[in-house]
Amino acid sequence: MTDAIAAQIPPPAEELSVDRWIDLYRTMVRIRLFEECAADQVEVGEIKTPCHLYIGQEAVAAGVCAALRTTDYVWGGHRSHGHYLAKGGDMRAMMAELYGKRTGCSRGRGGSMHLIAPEVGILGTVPLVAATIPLAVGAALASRLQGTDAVSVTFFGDGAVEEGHFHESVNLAALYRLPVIFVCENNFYASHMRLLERRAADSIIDFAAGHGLPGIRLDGNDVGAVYAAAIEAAGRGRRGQGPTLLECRTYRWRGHVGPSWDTDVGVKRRDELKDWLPKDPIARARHRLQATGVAPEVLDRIDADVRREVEDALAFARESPYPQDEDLLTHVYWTEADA
Amino acid sequence: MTDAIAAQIPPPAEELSVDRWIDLYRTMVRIRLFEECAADQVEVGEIKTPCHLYIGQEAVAAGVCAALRTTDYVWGGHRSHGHYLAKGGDMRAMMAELYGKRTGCSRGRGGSMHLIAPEVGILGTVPLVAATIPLAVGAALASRLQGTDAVSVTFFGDGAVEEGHFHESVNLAALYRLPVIFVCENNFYASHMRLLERRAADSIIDFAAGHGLPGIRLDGNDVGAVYAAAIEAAGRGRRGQGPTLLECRTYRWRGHVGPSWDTDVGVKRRDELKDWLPKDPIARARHRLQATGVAPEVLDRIDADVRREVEDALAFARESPYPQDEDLLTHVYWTEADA
Amino acid sequence: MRTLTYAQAIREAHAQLLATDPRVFLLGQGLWSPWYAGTSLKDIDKEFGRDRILDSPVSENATTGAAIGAAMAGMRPIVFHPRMDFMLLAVDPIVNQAANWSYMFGGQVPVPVVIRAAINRGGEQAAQHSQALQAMFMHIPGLKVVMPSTPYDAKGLLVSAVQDGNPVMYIDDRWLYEDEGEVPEEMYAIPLGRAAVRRSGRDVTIVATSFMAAQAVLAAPRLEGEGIDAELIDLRTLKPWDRETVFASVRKTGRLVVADAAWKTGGAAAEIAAVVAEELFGALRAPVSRVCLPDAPAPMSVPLEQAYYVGTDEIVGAARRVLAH
Amino acid sequence: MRTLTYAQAIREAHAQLLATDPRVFLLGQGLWSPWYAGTSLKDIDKEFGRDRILDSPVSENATTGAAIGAAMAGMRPIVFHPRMDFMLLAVDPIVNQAANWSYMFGGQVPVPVVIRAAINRGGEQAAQHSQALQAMFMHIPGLKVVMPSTPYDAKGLLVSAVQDGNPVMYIDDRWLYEDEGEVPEEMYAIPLGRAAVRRSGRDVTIVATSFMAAQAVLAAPRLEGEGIDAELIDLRTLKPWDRETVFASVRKTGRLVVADAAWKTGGAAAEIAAVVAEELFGALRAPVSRVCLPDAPAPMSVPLEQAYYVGTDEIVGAARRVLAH
Ligand SMILES: Cc1ncc(C[n+]2csc(CCOP(=O)(O)OP(=O)(O)O)c2C)c(N)n1
Ligand SMILES: Cc1ncc(C[n+]2csc(CCOP(=O)(O)OP(=O)(O)O)c2C)c(N)n1
Ligand SMILES: [Mg+2]
Ligand SMILES: [Mg+2]
Repeated sequence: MTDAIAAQIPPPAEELSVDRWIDLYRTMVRIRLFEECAADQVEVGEIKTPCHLYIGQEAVAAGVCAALRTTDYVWGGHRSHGHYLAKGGDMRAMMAELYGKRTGCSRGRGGSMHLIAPEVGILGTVPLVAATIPLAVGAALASRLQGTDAVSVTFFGDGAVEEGHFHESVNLAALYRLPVIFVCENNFYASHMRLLERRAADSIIDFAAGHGLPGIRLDGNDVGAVYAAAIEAAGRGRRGQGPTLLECRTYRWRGHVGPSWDTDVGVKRRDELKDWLPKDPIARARHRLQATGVAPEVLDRIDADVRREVEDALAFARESPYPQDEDLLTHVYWTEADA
Repeated sequence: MTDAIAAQIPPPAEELSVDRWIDLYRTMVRIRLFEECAADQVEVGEIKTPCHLYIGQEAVAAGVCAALRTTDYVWGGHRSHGHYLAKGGDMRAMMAELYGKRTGCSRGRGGSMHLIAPEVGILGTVPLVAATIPLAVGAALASRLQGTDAVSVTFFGDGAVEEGHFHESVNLAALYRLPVIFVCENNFYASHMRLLERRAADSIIDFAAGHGLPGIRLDGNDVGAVYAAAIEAAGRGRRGQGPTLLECRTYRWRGHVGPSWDTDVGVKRRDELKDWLPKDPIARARHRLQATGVAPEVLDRIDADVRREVEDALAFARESPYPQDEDLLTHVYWTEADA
Repeated sequence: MRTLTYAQAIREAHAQLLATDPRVFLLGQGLWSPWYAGTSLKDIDKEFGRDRILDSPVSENATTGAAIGAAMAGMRPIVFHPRMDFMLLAVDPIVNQAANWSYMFGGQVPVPVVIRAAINRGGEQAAQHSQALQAMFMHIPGLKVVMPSTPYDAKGLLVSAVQDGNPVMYIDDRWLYEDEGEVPEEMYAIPLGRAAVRRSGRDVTIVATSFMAAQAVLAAPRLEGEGIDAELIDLRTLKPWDRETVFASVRKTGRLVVADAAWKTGGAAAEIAAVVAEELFGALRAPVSRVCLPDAPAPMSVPLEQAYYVGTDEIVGAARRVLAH
Repeated sequence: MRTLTYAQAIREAHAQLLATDPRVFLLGQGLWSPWYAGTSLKDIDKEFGRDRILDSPVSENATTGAAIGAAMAGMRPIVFHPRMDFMLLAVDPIVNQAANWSYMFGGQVPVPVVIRAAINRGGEQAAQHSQALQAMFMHIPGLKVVMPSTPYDAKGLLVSAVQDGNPVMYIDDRWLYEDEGEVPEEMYAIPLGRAAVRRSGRDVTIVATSFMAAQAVLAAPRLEGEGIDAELIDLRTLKPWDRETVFASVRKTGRLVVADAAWKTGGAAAEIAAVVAEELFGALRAPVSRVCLPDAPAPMSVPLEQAYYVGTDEIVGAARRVLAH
């Protein structure tokens, strides 16, 4: 990190309230348990759509989205179950989508890699790497032109910065001083490829200087730190001070796609996992909450509530009907009837 | 410029010999006089193909190409008359190309924006902004795989860094440590748009840190400085030390396209021109040569020789035949007969 | 009625849309330039301010993507590509994103974006500054593609394109910019998907797109002089195209020429020829004849350009041929 | 003769090319992965070293451009796109650069690059991971496009593609990877532009591409059972395509089905249908019938996928229809 950038790291945020910490904890648990359940259903073949699990990275979605309002936009990619839940997307609708059901959030046309929840500002997540980054810039431009103070957040991986349109987008946002938060979830892999097999240096954050916007490198497994940085970045955006680049360093526990623990890149990855498992963002949050005096039972109750919510979503998904043949050719064009 | 980058600026090159200076001077004069002649022919309508003149920027092409060998590659764009001549392209063939003649370097199918001289390592210049940057990386990869030490130089403008594939290409070259010299000719404009109308900061050189390669910001009107930096960068490439980014700060005197002095962006540009005209790279080189004792007549003789060369090229172009209808559909596919 | 040039009509449509709909804005290269878009956007930034008229960096992918994202967020952007060739850098946002969005998400988020691309060829610009690539986009479900040939349509189709809830590619041709025609002062919309019969005739149907539709208008009197009574259909919208109008005409004439100034193989004309040959098999009295560019990149030198481009002569020749069959 | 799967045949072609020609190298995403390219490149990096087998960053434009540049500098690169959808980010280097280069510069610098794109669909992957976009490239002068349907062709066409002096798009289909067939051990080339007659017949010509050519082979016995004697032509090369073989067949049968598992409007099938209807107007005894995907993005949910994709049933149905005419 160059000095110019280090200087832009915000001052430590004021201490978060316990309630806020509990919210963050609950969000992370909802993501974790939803995905563990989905993983099981993939394993047994009930879910067939390719699922890229977010387990291990929950602090990023939870921390960033806690800093947002319903009217703010969130954009994601192939690994967006967490973004969807953290921003307030309906769990049943997502589970049904994974089951390819008509009640799914995308009506059974998208699957895990295409999630949507317009009512909470998620206008779509899609699996083409970096694809929603320019869209996020456009939504921020819309906010500006509409005179709202909505910010637009794009979540993407360390692989996405290799796509040229990442750079084009950051430049546009910086130039027009748009309210965008670029959240790079650096989990050090793009499928089987390690970061340093794809770039000369671990220097993603240095692009902030090149593009002329503030950049902050963060421990992406520290939900409090992510939250604080996102509050700062969202504030900058709302005040018309332009975009921010956040690099959240984290790690995915499972394989690139599918439920299993990732061994396809060999022994090294197994060693890394050993380092990263203890950094579990949920365990850390739990530890911290207990240290501040929250009783374990309170947290256990949250866990149990979430477990029930996930079971309910699963039952809903299973019981829902499939799309019918007559749905096949609808919505190729949008019509007023869709409005 | 961040400190990390400043530190990578090479030590001042050893003093250049007078002969070398004279060569650099001659190259610049050849470009200048060729283009002034071409500009006149555009003005009177003899040349119809769109011409983007390089006048004012000659030190960049001259300085960089003097550091290269015939077997090295040079790639350019829409404004490449200078690159072509500096690398050793045949002047007659280029003038004939501007005239749309069969004897043109591209056989009358390319015009000013598509120049080629394979015999001296120019495999093509094309006008899509940034288009040849990835090609240059590919040629460098070819050198590596063929076991040669040829370097590959790509000339592009400050506008080209706004294209995502500029970034993709720099990353590839840095990752594979390829012998590429990325020469950004920052003339502060992309057609009518000033640099700071297109990016948040005058910070192109900072991309070097992001991509993990050395970057050097240079006075692009100082042919000696450009030459020294190019020698250093070419050496790095040949030694397997990877690519270099050179930002050569310069200014074009004429309009974005066509022969006239550029007024389409208003008064400000006229003021800037007033600052830049005295920085004329040719006048500076001449001054310096005279200061080291070279007699003005020696330089005048060079000028006169070049003037004759340009006149000869013009006559050649005028006398050459046009392509015929039967040429229209040849070479859509390359065939062994072309080899 | 008042006449305007094609370029002025485009400009007027932009201005009226900007004046009446706060959701409309422009993004793209050359919007602040006096010459990039010819006169089709002259001083539009001065009239509507640079907040809504955003000249952009040289970043086709991100500007197009940003327009698409803004459309999803409730705006009605027009993203401008001064040459269709440059737009090839934005095929991902257009084809993978904008075109699929409605379908992938069950119609929940419309993408009312207009992607304007100018065909700008000739003048010894050569292969990378000449392409007419409508066929590539006509193939893509979810997109609409319009190509006006008259000032009247240039205005009305832009209005419809902006008012439609879908991604619409609006392709104009610099060779038409100075053509004059009657254009109402008020804002009006021309339904997408509806062709215009420019002339009715009994002997041969000429279906043409854009520049070739204008050339066909010049061809008709020449054909008439030879005793050939041509019916001229200006397709106007390539996707979805107006089968009914074309079918009705071919049922009458039994003969069809399709003229599209783009490469022949796999071009828009192929689709029209194929559909007519399938659907009106019995009605066709001669093989369909396509008037297109040869399957070669655009050359540079004027003599080669002259040999390369097609126009009235080729339409006349094709009409003669299908009648001679 | 020895049999291989389609994927194994692809791998063998790569291996033999790499072993015999030092100019050949691979660049693209997934080359070091055990699963990205299915088994079609299994352990190829271990056999030939990671200097020549370059797995790459997620940069479709620059990797494709780099392959093109390397080809200009004397190499014979194969750039790999594990999905055709991703390759849309590389349309500029393919269409604007590689395709135009020979023409623009009068044949002085060939671009012997192979652009390999896999069609990878089904499995509830949805719209952005399903596309078959051959038509977009079939339209572009200067490109060649091949689509093998058998293990034999998968090998031989890759060899020819690499040996050709032009940019060749090699499109393989994951749905064919496990198909088995006889494949000679030695390296052999299949001339580009030559179709294969898979079965000769008198009643109807079925021209098919890639996966649909394999489906047509399954359709033939069903048709035979109904007394329909179909001639099957596997196009193999889409650009330039083999008119002579197709024409000879249609002259005999008078009836044509064209099957291409891509969108119908403006698809490859349209060109073939249009040309045959133009050139063999008198010989066609029924309208051409196209078997293609509906004009909609690929859906996700299995029941919708089943309704969406076409195969043997649709070919059989089309053959019946053209015979019933
Ligand atoms: C345009 C495009 N190219 C390639 C792919 C294949 N692909 C899917 S996910 C992925 C890796 C992405 O890595 P990263 O951005 O770091 O996200 P992560 O999977 O680590 O969350 C790749 C290359 C794709 N989906 N889209
Ligand atoms: C892909 C593409 N987009 C847009 C253009 C139009 N265009 C031609 S030159 C130019 C400006 C380039 O500026 P810069 O790279 O700084 O080079 P300069 O003209 O200053 O030498 C633009 C935008 C183009 N030729 N190609
Ligand atoms: Mg990653
Ligand atoms: Mg410039």
